[in-house]
Amino acid sequence: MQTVDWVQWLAFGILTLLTIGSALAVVIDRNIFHSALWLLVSLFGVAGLFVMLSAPFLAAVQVLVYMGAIVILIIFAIMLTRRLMGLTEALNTQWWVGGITAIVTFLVIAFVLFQAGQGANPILVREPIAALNGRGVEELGKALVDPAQYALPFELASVLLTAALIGSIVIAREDQ
Amino acid sequence: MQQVNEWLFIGIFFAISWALPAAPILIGGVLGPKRANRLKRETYECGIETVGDAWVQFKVQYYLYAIVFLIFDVEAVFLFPWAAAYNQLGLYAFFEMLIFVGLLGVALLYAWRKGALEWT
Amino acid sequence: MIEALVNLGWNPHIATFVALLLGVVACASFGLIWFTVIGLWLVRKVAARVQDRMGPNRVGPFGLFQVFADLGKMITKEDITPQGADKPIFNIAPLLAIAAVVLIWAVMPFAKTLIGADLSVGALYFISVASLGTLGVLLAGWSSNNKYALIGALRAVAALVSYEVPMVISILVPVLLAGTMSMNGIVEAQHIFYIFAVPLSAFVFFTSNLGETGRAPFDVIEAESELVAGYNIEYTGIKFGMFQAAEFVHSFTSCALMAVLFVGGWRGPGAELPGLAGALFGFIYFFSKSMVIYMLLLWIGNTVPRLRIDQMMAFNWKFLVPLQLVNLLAVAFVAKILQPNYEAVRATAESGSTLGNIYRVFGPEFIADLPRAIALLIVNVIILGGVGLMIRNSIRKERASVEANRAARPPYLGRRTPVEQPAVGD
Amino acid sequence: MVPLTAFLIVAALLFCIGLYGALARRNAVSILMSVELMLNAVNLNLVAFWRFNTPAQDVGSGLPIGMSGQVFAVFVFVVAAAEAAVGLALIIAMYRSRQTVIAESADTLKF
Repeated sequence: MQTVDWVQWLAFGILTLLTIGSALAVVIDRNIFHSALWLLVSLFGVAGLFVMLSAPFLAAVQVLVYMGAIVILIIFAIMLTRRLMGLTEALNTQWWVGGITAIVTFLVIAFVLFQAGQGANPILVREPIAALNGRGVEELGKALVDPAQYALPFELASVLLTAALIGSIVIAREDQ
Repeated sequence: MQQVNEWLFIGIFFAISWALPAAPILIGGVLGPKRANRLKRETYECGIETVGDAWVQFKVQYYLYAIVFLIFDVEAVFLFPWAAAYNQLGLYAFFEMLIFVGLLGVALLYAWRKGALEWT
Repeated sequence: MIEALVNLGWNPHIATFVALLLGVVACASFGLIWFTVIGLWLVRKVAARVQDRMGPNRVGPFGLFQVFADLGKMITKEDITPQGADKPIFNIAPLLAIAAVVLIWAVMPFAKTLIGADLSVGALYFISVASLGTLGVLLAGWSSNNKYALIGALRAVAALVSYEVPMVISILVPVLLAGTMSMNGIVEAQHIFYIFAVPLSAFVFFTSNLGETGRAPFDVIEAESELVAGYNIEYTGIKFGMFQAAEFVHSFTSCALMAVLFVGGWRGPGAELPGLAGALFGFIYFFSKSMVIYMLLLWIGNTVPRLRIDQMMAFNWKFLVPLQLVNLLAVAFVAKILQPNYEAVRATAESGSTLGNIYRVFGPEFIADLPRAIALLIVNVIILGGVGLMIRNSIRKERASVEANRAARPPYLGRRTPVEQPAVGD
Repeated sequence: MVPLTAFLIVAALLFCIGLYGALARRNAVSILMSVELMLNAVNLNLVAFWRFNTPAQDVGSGLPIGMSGQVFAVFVFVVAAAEAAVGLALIIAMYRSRQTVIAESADTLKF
């Protein structure tokens, strides 16, 4: 059963709208708590896009780690530092420089993308992905612990996590 | 393309799962009386008048718990593909994971000894 | 079903859509309505019987329709939004709480052929979705503009996220043994129910689910005596009811998940039959297993006193998480050494010898799984023994320190801390 | 089928919105959130390229299907989590010692 093309485009459109719209709201909203909630919606949109890219594992991880953990961490930090919020201007004095930088960056990327799209090397759908159907997680697990592939970064990730945990406890704890 | 269809199912399910609770709330909004007054809308603190606003300061302890949780959540991200592929891997996978979990165990031990896990 | 509709001359795309929609509605309404009705009734009846009361007995037979009476009452109550509340977030929070629970039912395998979506990442999917419920609590507490709601929400979130950690690690054990994350795959791999092979993991999963769903003895989330009501204090009418419903459905859902992950879900004699009969058998097995676990949950909830929040956190971080980490590694080690050899056993069963006939009686997969299960059980017992020794030691130490403290302190002195009097007159 | 370019455009938009937020907002928590947006854009890019443009055979190991894109995305998750934990801890520490969360007020080391 082939999913119809327009269904895919429809899903893509909705997810893009969610992602980009709420990302804009994240940077524009003056209330920082609302900003964090918009971030949530944006992350959800990205999770949907991951599903469309046949990476369901990453989508689930996105929801679990980003929405379920990092955003909660951010909200906790907002609550801990909330005393002064809302009293100040949301934007700094150089906001227009930032805006111009962002727009120019986007234009450059878009230009490059269109150049590449018109070239003699059209970017095609890779067929083997279909063969991966449903076994992506196992392949990922194999690649992660395979000494020939990503075993070392895998262990280093553990070191990084340990360091982050110890570091943030040391920094955030009140001195007794 | 079976996979895509199943995610389509999840998508529709998502919409329905929001509509399901929204319907009674909307009905309740129509059926319920609307006679709000100032006293009724006041913050409820067992009848005692509210002092100050709700934005009280919190201790950092909550944040410490959240950090430990975040780190272990990310650890789970690595453990899941490992567990799913485990039957197809050699014994080395076990020792790699032993090192991985062992390091995080050290982190947990550190948090424990530093008192980050105490509810004070 | 899709084929049937296509044969009727429907457009295949529309047929697919209709089939999906029907499936969704069936799963969702089943999850929400059925379990609210039966589950709530059971909760009340069991609680009443434990407390030597009658429980609901007026509306409908045995008071079964009490839930509808409650629904009618709540739906006609005034919906009050407290002043200073963050209105859109205040309204979204109960929706999020329900949606997070209902979404889990999308991957619940009722029977071999009766599953909403058999995702390849099913086990991870339901954890992720369930973790969204935490956000619902946080939003409710924040948007209410009430000290108690906020403190209650923060407490609840700290407890909920903490109990998610042992739950996630305990789910890894069935995933590891089955070698897949799809819910149906995990059920199919349980030739021996995992609760017999890895009872410790099942215990950790059950306990952390008690914490995750806020059932006693971990019900600090709605500690009436400490926080008025917790995060949902400012909610009235049907919105308050939504939080209650979410909690009830979540507790039943966690029992169903336990049945799927550790007690073999729809497995049982006759469940492998093709067509409707197999689906019916599977559904009955699945449902009765969940029900038994649910009764266990109610039993515990009505008889065990509530833990203090500091005890609850210590129990999680200093007992459940280290225990389950050790357990996971031990299980992984055993599972690597004793991998079941299905092909060899199946070949013996096919050969027709006496041994093969014995194998066939029990099922070749069962025989192949047996050595691993026994070894896992032995390892579990050893770990349990070690844990028991450690607990006894720590209890002894605790008791000694309490005794020492009591001996060192003169009676009626040094107990009281001076209370700071507020300055008067400024 | 939605082509690769569409995903890349979305990722680029997301990245630039994050860039603007990181440059223009004053609150340090806002800046961190914008950085999270940028990391997400990067992840989207990685996965999109993995989906459309990975060679059928992995160069290093000769495995039939390379998972490099997804593995990289997982590591980005780790980095994002570590960054959020430490960054927010720094913000909390700054708030405790200076009673502010405005990024440019932490300028003692500037000269």
